[in-house]
Amino acid sequence: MTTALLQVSDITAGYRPDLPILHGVSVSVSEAEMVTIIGPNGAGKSTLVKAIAGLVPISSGTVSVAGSNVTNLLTHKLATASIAYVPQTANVFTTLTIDENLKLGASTLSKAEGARRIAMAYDNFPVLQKYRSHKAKVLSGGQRQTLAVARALLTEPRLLMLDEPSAGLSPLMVSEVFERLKSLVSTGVAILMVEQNVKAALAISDRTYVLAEGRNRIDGPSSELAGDSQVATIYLGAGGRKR
Amino acid sequence: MLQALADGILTGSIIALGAIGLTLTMGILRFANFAHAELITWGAYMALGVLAITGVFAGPIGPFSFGLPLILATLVAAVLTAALALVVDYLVFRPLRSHTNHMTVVFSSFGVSLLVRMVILLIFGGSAEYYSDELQIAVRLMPGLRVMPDHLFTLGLTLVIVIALHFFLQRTRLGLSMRALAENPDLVRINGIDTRTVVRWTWIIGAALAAVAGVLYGMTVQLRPEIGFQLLLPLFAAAILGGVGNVFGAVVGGLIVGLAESFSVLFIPAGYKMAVPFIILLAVLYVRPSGLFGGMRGGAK
Amino acid sequence: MSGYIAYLVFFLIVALTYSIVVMGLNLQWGFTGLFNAGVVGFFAIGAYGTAVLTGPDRAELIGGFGLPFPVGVIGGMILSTLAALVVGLATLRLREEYLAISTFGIAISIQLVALNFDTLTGGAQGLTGIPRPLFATFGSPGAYNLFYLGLVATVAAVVYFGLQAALHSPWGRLLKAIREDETAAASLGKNPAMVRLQAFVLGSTLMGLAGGLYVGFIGYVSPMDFLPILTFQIWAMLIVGGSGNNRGAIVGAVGVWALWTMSGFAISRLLPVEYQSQGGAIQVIIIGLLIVLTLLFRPRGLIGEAQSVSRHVS
Amino acid sequence: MKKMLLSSVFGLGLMAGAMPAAAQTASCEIPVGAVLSITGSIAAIGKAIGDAGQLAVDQFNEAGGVAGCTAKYVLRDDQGSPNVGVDAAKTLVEIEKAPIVLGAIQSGVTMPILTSVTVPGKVVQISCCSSAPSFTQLAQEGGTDGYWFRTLPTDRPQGVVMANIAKAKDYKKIAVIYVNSDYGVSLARSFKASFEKLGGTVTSMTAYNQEQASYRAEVNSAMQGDPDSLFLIAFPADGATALREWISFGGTQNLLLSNALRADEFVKSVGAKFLTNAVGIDNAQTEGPSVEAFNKAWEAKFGQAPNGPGLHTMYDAAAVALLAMEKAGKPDGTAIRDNIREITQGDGEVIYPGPEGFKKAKELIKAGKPIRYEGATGPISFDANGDVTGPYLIWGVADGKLTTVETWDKMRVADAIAELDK
Repeated sequence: MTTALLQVSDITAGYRPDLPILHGVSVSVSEAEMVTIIGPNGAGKSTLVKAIAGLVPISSGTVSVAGSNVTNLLTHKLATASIAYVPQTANVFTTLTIDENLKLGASTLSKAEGARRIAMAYDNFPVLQKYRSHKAKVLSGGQRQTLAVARALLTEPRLLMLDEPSAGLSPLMVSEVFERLKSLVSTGVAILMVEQNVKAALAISDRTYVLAEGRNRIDGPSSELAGDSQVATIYLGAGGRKR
Repeated sequence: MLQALADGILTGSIIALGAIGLTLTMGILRFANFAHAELITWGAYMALGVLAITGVFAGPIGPFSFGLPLILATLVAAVLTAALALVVDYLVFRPLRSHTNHMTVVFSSFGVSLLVRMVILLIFGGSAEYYSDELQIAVRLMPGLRVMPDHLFTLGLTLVIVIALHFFLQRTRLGLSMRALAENPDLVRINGIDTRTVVRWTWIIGAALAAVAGVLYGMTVQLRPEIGFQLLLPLFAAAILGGVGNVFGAVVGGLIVGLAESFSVLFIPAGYKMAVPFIILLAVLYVRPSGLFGGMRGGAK
Repeated sequence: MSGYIAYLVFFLIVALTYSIVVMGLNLQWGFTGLFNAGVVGFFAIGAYGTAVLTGPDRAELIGGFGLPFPVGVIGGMILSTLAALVVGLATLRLREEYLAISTFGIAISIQLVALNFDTLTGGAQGLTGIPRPLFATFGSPGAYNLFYLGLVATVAAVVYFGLQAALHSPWGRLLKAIREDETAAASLGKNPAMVRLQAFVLGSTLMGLAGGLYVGFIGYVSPMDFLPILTFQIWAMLIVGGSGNNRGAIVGAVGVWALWTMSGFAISRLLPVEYQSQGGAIQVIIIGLLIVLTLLFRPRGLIGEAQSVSRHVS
Repeated sequence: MKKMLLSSVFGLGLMAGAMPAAAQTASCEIPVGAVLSITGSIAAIGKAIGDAGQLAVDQFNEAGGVAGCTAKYVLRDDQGSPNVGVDAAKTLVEIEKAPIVLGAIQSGVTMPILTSVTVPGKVVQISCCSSAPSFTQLAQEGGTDGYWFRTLPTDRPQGVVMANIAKAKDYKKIAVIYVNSDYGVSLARSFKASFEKLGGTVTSMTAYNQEQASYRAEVNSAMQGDPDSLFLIAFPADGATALREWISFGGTQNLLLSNALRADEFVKSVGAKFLTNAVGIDNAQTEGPSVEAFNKAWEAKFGQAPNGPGLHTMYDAAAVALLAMEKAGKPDGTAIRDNIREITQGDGEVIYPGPEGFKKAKELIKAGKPIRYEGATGPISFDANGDVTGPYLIWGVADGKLTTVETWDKMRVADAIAELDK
């Protein structure tokens, strides 16, 4: 195995230094691999991707991308680290138009290059083209998700991080979104995705990490975990212990 | 009646200019800056200082009471006001922004406002000053309506600034980033934009507009260290009425507040005029807290 | 009685009156995180309310009911409460900034009413000859001032212990919880907006109480007593003393007022006459710097937040 | 409670530490306290008023001091704020041990000092400048115990004189713009009553609040009703703003100006060319040897004529206080109070301002002979309420300078009032 594209080693992180949410979590993602993170509520799944994105301070441990250390990177330098990130909620600017949302996503690029890639995005996602001069607040949940992903891809990242892309979507939409993500991986983009829907996550991804209470519990190829009774135990057990 | 309308529009356009800066900082930086009024005063006095130091009086242009020196002084004042805003942000607001209670920043702006006003008092003294000792006589346009050329200039300049700012916010990357920042700072960072730069530019633009408003205001009234402070309530009323963060709204809000003040004098004693913005403010908060046109962010928590 | 003692008594009457205002503000800011930018307005309402209710009847005035002093003070408190309700209800469900702006506005408006509604407030002339409670009972002004100091100190003590008790009650713990984590408090089924409103209104009522005591002592009230600078002074007292702590509020009131009067004294002594006109500005700058520097470098003030409160919470 | 006790001790320590000088050196210095607005809205006139008090004290010391000691002028700034003023007065009375407090300027500051410091402390208070009628009312109700005096007349006679002047100028419809303070309100009311009695019309009474940046709304509402003249009752800074806006918007230049506007600063700010048709009033007498004596001394010291409100009256306030103290022989408020009328009324030898005059007064007092002080404002006589009626001067502006147009002596003022009251 070559060096991982993303290597998260033993990080401790939390909004306040005295109240860590993650306690020594490690995750790795290889090139063109789709990795999902699952776990019960309060496991620290979202905190993990936020910490990688520099939105939650890391107090110990390291994050590196393609061998270079990006621990506690300033969030606006995500793009230079070849990472794109789609948050779970509020992932588009509802007061801006679709076009403006995309322009903002291209602001690290030159004007001409930005315009070229935005045009490509419109080709790939015709629904955005249709609403390009509308405020993003008119979009449905799925369309917003599409916009957010399209925006994230403008910088042509090597790693795309998504926080629960299926949240709040109809089953039909979920499968559509997942299809699209799968085809992305086939173009060489690695994906690290937080997912609530265990079944779907295990079905789509190459590997899966199960977190609980801010710690690694199990990980391995998704196909193996799908049949693992331990996964269910973690969900139930953690829920039971949490009171 | 006609005169009250004209006066209201004039006062309103000055309130509007000040309120644009306030609404931008309030919307984008997310705090009610009580010291914004002092940026206005500071700008007005800096222009006065530049006039006093250079001392060149090149004579007024056309029908106006001012000449090239004041225009140049205004540009210098805008730079100095932006500098003050950046220094204050660096020394006071930025360190406090991480504070758990975000109202601490609002409160500190209250203290800053006091400090700036008193420093102006120390430097320039408390007595009234004028850019020009010459009195400009109003031109009678029609029976019951007199306007001063300076006032028409003020109105025109306000319009130009509003249009320019509108294009800036709509058409440039920086303007786009500012609007985005008002909605969701984290998402702006995720998009690869350094919000610190955007914050700095917001201060620069807000402060420069404050300085221009200060000079225009100082041209129509007398300069004293309290001029900005007395505008504070009208500014807040205008910004909230128009919707926080909404530039166009701030202009309409400013005009409404100015007209309301002006017309109120026809019905209530002039002494209560200063309470008019407060009444408007209360009414907006009770009826439509997000303002007439909605803001970059609503008033609700 | 020596001059220093006489002055000290006078000084403490004023300082302790302010300490009641500061404790009211502490309830709003220190314990609830509400920024009241119009402290002076609520103080003024209490003062005018008391003056109108207790003052002598005069032909040109609406007021002058000649009521007993305690009735007047309570009346003033009720008026402050109502004013606080008006701005509080308007901003109840909005971001806290809106409360700050509204309180700033109400202070200005109240000053305008004081200045312009002359049949009620005496306008710029103010209301004169307001009876000082039990003044005739005491032979000398010195003795009277001692009595009044006792009265103010007693009221301040009652306010202090009353507030301490309230803060250690379930309601006080709820306040603290809301300040620390509003969403969590809300999820416990408490209405944070309503609790905040209660704290705001109660704090404003205390300011009204202090206004009544002030009028009882000075025997005169005019719009000039309630300039915006007083709001800054009160804030400086709270911040320097240590917000979130009522002992800090009292120490801050006495300390900052001492600093203020002594700096005035020093300026009149030390500055040559030609620079005296700058003296007032220097005094205010000292207060402003005190506020900003304390916030930046010693956010807990002289006496930090009382640990006892947070112990109950956690 | 313990904390409070502690802090009082702390406060006491600070006080004692900060102010030892006053207690020790006062062995033979008699403090003459003054509380004036050196800063704040009327700072423009406050500083010069302070100088006038200083001048009187210096001259008295030149003449050999007061009651066997040196008089020490202690000026405190009230910042135009009552609580600061009261505190300043309290330190003057309790710590400096001043038997006399001069001031304040604004009635809003003077009144609380009177009711909460000087009257309870049995200290004489003489104001140069507070003209509100409420002091007369308080004195009539017995609230001043006689410790209250003022050296400038109340506003009523001023209103009467101005009404007569307006009539003489043949103004028919006058707009009144007045500062919303005790001074402005009472003068405006007195003028309106007098002018209407004389057959004129007051088209509007517009109050303005101090220290605003603009008075356009007030000016506009005053212009309603087409007045042929304007009576402006204001302090110099705000007055200049209001008048500039009045003139800018085409208001009449038939102007009547109140006493507080007699200041070079006002003329300069408005522009002398707009004031050629303006007449103002001031409560001073510009003729007679006693006035000359003051004017000369002022010019010698400050290099310019004593133009400005309150200078003459402040000087007289200080001089009257010092002479009464000399007569009383001790720095005691009650004794000073009882001697004030002794040195201003009766048939004693006339005393003029200046070191020679004060020297003469001291000798006469020593010899047990009566004196009568005629001051910078001419003869002074306090009535039972501590008020004076005084002579007036009418001023105008010519060649950019303040000039005196005519004078009204006390007889003429009294006649005019009597005529009106008929």
